[in-house]
Amino acid sequence: MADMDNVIKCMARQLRDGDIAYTGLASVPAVLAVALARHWGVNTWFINVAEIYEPEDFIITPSSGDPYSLINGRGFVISLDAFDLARRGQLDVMFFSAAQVDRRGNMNLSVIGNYEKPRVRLPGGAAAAYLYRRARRIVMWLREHSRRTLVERVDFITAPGPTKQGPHLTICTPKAMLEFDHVSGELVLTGLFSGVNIDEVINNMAFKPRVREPLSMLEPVTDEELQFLGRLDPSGVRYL
Amino acid sequence: MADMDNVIKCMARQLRDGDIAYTGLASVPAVLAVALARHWGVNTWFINVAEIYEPEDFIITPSSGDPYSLINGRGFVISLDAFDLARRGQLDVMFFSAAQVDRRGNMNLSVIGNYEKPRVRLPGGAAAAYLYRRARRIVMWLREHSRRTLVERVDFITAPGPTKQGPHLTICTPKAMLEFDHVSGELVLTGLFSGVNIDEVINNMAFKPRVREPLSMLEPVTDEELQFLGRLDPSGVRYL
Amino acid sequence: MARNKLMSINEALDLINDGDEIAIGGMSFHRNPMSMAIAIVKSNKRDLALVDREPGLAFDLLTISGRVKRIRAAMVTFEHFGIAPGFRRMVEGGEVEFVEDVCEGVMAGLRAGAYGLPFMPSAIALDSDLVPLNVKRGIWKVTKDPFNDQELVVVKAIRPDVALVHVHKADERGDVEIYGPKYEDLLKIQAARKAIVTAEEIVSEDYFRDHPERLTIPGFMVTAVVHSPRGAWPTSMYGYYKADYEIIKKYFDSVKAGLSIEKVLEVFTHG
Amino acid sequence: MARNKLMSINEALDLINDGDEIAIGGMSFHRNPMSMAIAIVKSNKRDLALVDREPGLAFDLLTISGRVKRIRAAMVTFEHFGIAPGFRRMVEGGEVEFVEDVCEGVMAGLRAGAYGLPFMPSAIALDSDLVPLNVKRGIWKVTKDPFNDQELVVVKAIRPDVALVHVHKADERGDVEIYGPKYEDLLKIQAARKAIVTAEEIVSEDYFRDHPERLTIPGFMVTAVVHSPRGAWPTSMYGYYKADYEIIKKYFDSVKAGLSIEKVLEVFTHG
Repeated sequence: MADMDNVIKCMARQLRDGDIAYTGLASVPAVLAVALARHWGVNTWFINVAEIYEPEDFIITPSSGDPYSLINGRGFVISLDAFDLARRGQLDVMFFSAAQVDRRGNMNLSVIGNYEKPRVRLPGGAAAAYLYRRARRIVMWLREHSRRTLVERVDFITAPGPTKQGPHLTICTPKAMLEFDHVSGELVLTGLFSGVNIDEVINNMAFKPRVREPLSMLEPVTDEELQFLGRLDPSGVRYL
Repeated sequence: MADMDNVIKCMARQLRDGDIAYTGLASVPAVLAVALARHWGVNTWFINVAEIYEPEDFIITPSSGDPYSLINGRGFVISLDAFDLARRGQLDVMFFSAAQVDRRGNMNLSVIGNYEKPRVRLPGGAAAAYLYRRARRIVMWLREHSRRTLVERVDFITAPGPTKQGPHLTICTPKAMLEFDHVSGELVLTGLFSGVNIDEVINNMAFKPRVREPLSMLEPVTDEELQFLGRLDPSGVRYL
Repeated sequence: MARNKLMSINEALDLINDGDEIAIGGMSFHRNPMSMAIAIVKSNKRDLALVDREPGLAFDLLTISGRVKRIRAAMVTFEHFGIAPGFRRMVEGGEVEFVEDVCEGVMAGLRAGAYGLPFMPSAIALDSDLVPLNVKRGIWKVTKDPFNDQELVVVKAIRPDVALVHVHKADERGDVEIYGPKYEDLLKIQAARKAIVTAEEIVSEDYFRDHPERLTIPGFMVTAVVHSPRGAWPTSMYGYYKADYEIIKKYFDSVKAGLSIEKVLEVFTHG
Repeated sequence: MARNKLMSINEALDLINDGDEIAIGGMSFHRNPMSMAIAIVKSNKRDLALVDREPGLAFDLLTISGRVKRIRAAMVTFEHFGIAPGFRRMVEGGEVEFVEDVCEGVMAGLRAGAYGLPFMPSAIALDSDLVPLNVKRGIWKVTKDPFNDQELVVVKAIRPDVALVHVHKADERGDVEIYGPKYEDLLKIQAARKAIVTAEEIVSEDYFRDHPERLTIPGFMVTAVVHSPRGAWPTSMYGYYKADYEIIKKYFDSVKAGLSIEKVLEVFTHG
C-alpha cells in the first residue's frame, strides 16, 4: 500500500450524495477518488475533461483525459458546459493538485523560481485561475507533504486562495488533511492519518498551521478498497 | 400569376454561386427565392430558422420555420451558429420584409403610429436590429408598392439602414427594384418590371427616389418557374 | 443513481411561483411546451413574465390567459397567418407589458445567463430606436470595447426562474434527447434556475448508455420530468408529428374574434 | 453542389503562411491532428504561433520543430508522464515565447472569436498573478461590469489564422462528423479564418442526408478536407483506436534526452 491510496481515500471522503464533481487533466487520483466514493455508494454526478458523462466503469491509463478510460458513459458533456455550470455556481466539487500551496491557500502551477527565468517551468494552471474560486468545494491532493509543497508564500499565484465567502478548500496529503479556515483566512490542520505524529506533520511544512481540535483520525485504505483501486489501475498510474 | 411570383423571382436573381443565405420566420417568399435560384442551378449554401441544413426539397406550409417543410437536409444548423457566422462577416445574404422602409433604408417592424400607444402593434424586428447591418447583402421584399410601405421616414427605426460601408440592400416590390446607394445614402430606383410605367412606380412612393440609368428591365416569372413555385407551394402561402 | 425526477404535470406546476419569469422552449409552431402552457392557463398562477426569442402558440396562449403581466421577445408572429393575435390584442390594449427585444439581445442575454456571466457583448445596431428604450428598461447598456474604445451594446444576463421545454425522450434522472432543431433551448435550460421538461417518451436507464451520442441535456441541469405524449400538439414535434395548422388557424380566429380564454381553450380539447 | 474541398496534405499545407497563428484541435493525447503536425514539422514554414487550451502531443512536437516562435495555452502537460518535454525545454531555454493563459481565458477568447464579438467577459480571479501579465500582453483587460460596476477580467477575441482539427468523417463539401468528445474544436473552426480538417474517412454525398443527426460542422465553415486514415495516431481517436502510450512514452523520453527533431520524428515512422 502506497501513500497515494490513503490520499485518494481522503479525497473520496469529501464527496457527498448529490454532488456534481469534475476532474481535469493529469488527475488520475481524482478519477479514482470519484470511483471509490461511488463504490461506497455515494451518489454523485460525474463529469470530466475526457467529456464522458457518468461512466459506469474505469480503466486507468496515463491520461485522465482518455475517453477510452471511462467506460460506458451516458453521453458526452463537454468541458465548456462544465465550466459554464461552475460559473453559475452549480459545480459542487473540483479537484486540483499543485506544485506549491501556501498558508493563504494560494496555489502555484506556473513556475518554481523567478517567472521570467524559472528554475522549473511548470505546466500552467489550466482551470485553476477560475474554478479554484468558482467551484463550491475544492479538493486538493499533494503527493508530498513537505516544506517544498506546503510553503509560506508560493513563488507565483497561479490561482488565489479562497476568500471569506468561499469556496471550501480541503487538502489531502500522505500525512494529513488541511482545510481553509474562512475566519482566519489560513489553512488549518484538521486531520491526521493514524500512526502519524502531529509534530511530523507540522515540521514538514514551511509554515506552522493552527490546529482545529479535535483532530479527526483519517482512516487508511482497507484491503478491499486497495483491491478496488488496483482493479481500476492495475499498472499503478496513481503512483506516478 | 400573382405579383408575389415576380417579387420572388426578383429576390432569387440576387443570389450568386457560393452564397451562404439564411431565411427567417414568416419568410415563405425568401425560402421560395432560394429554391428558385437553386432550380436555376445557382450553387448556394442554405441555412434557415427551421434549422434544417441544405434541404433537398421543399413543401411550403404557413410557417417558414417548419422543419417538416424542408425535406431531406444534410443536418441541423442552429440559428445561433448562423448568427455567429453573420457577426464574423461571413453571411452573404439575409432576407427581410418590413411594414415600412424609408428613403434612408431604415426599416420598421415595430409599430405603426406612436410607440407607446401604437395604432398597430407589429410583431417586432427579430434579427433585423443586427443582421440588417451585419449580413453582406440584404434582400428585402415588399408585398405592396405603396405610399404606406415606402415612406419618407419610418414611424420607428427597428433597424437602421445601411451605412456607406454596407451592407448592400436590394428591395423587390411588385412593381420595381430599389437599391441602397452608398454614395448618396439613399434608396435609388434601379429596375422596373416590364409593362410598369416609371411614373406609376414613383407616384406610389412617399418619397421621390433618384433613378439609376439605365434602368434594368425585370423579367416576370415564366410559366415553367410558376409551375415550379406552384409545386412547392400548392396552397399559395406565398400570396398570404 | 440520481433522485427520480419524474412527476405529474400538477407537481411540476407547483415548482412555478407567482411572479416567476418563464423561458418558453421551441419556436413559432414547433416543439412548443403546449401541455405545460395549458396547465398554467388552467392554474391560479399570477403575475408571470415570459421570455423567448421567436415565440409562437404557447407564448400567445399564455399572453391572453390573464396570468401574465409582462412578455419579452424579439418577434411575436403567427407567420403567414398574421401578427400573433393574443399578443396584438393584449399589447395594443395595454393589458400586458411588452419588452420589445431583438434576436441578438435575447441570444446574448441567454448566453450570458447560461454561461454564468453578468453580461454579453452584442452587435446590436447602435442607431436602432430600440437602443434608448432598452437602455432605459435596464436590460441593455451602451459601453465601450475596452480594447479599442469602440461603442457597442452589451446585454444583461437573462436568468429566468423557470424554463419549460418539450423534448423527445427523457429518463427519470433528467437526461434528455432532443432530436433535430434545438433553437436556444439548451441555453434556456442552463440559464434558468429550474428546468421543467415534458417528454414524448420516458426511456429506461439503459437508453443513453446504449446511445450516448443522443444525449442533448445531462440530468443535473433538469429539475423535473413530466411524461407528456403529444405534449407539443398542435405544434410540430420533429420526427413524431407535424403541426396541425387547422387547429392553429382555429386558435388564431378565436382570439381575433375576442373569445374568452375558456372558449379559446376548447380549440385544444376538441382538436 | 459546393466546390470540392478534398485535397492532399501538401495542398493543405500551402494554406498555411509563415507567421500564422494556428489553433490545434483535440486535447492531451486524444484526437490530435498528428498527420498535419508532422507535415508542418517537415515543411519550411517559419515563425508560427500556436494556441490551444490543454494541448498535448501535436502541440509539443510543433514546439520543438524550430518552426514555432510563440505558444499560448492554459496547461501544457503530458499528464502522468510529466510536464510536456518539448514545452519545458523550449520555454526554459527561452527559444519559444510562452503566453501562459488559463482555461477560462482560452475558452472566452475562442468564444469571442467564434461569435464574431470583440471580447468576452470572464470569471478569471482578479488576484491571480497572471492578470497583470496578460493585461500587459494585451490579451486581457480589467474593466467594470457596466450594469453593477464590479471589476472583472475581459478577454480579447482569439481569431487564429488556421485551425487544424482531426475528425471522424467528412465529405468533399466539408461537412464533418466528430464522434464523442468535442473539446473546443467547434469554436476553433468557427474562430479561425481557415479551417483544415483531416478525416479518418471520406464519406459520400449521401452520408449526412442519411444521418443528419451526425453532422457536427457544416461545410461552409471548412476550407480544406484531407483524407488521413489514422491521422491522430499515436493519440486516440474515440470509436476508432486507442492512444498508443508506448509511442508517446518514446517521444517523451527522446525529447527529454535532447534528441534532434529528425531523431524524434523517427518515433512516429517506426511506430
